[in-house]
Amino acid sequence: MEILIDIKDTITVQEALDFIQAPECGGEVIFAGTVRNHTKQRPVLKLFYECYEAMAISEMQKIAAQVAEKWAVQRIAMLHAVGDKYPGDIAVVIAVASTHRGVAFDACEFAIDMLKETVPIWKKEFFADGEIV
Amino acid sequence: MEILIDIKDTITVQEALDFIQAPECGGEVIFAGTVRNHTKQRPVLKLFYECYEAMAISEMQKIAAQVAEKWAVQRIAMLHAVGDKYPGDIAVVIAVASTHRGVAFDACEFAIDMLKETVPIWKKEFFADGEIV
Amino acid sequence: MGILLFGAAKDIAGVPVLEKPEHIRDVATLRDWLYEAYPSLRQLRSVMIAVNRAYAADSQVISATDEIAVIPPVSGG
Amino acid sequence: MGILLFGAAKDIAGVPVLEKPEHIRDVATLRDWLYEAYPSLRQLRSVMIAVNRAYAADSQVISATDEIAVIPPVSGG
Repeated sequence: MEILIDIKDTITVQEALDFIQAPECGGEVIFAGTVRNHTKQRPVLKLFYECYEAMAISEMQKIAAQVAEKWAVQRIAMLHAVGDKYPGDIAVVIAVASTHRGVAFDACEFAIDMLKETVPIWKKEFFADGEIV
Repeated sequence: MEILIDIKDTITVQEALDFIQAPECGGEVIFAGTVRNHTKQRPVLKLFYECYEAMAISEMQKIAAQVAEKWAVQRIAMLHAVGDKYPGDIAVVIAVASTHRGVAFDACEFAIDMLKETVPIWKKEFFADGEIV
Repeated sequence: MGILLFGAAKDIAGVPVLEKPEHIRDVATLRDWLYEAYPSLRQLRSVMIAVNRAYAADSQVISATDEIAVIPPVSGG
Repeated sequence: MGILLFGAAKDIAGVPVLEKPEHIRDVATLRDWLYEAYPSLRQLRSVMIAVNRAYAADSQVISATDEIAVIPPVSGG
């Protein structure tokens, strides 16, 4: 399995797609998490993401290794943005390519679920009313 | 729910993504089906897709309506390519945006599964050994 | 109106459109007539009939102005 | 080496790095000491300790050269 893992200021769906597309695969599933303009109906101005980068990369590698163990996935890209992010900005992209689409869906959902549980990245929410959580 | 449905010579993931991205959504799931360079280990030169366009559009609209009924999805794009397609080319894109990622995964997988069952589009496979199926 | 043919059904018939015989009044009769005229259609996993761009049950009545299509197993995506 | 703090743990301590007291020899002792020094940490849903960039169990021994980090509930994605 080919793996691309990156944490940086700006990420795009396109770079993940460019990495996973290969003529031997037939199904690509991509999850893109974007910054919402609200959280539980409260307007959000921006998010700030920080991370423990060395460990975050390591945890993302562990997730990719689990994906490789569980499913017949040919390629996976896991990208996370850091810094100030505004509504509509992309915060995370997981892209998986497999010969079988069901596998690609399962692996992609597993990877984003795991990322949200284990990868040491934190966001602060800056609400329109001035609160920061 | 906002719906984009299109059948044309060339489709891109980007146009689907551009349509579904909205600051009120947080999770986007995209399925891209690309032409494989083999089918059951036999090398494939190209595919040719034809469709019964008016009915195909109508069946895609029915799938979108079922998605809207079953899940809290804000936006969906369903694109299918027709004509000659070569290994690596994109044949189909389904993109779904929702506030909740689990919903987006379920709805996207449902939509591609249904498309493959009900939408009147046919492919011919041109194998490297000269056979056309 | 004629009967539109697609995919493998078009290849078997050798033409993209067939004339609809006068006596055909419902989907079941149409399918019987197709199988009689083009026995190779029986080799297909399924032959669905669409009336006015929607899948039709065998009992559906066909009128002269309906748009009829023969839908072999689809293979999009 | 010091103890790295992130997210809410950093906000509670008010600093990104703490000095590690000599007597701390394992993860359980470290967590007890942190809760004592910064009682507000108890308000967090969880406080995980990472040793050399991997989540560590309470029983894990800490040596002087280990990279230690305090991991409050993560919220990436």
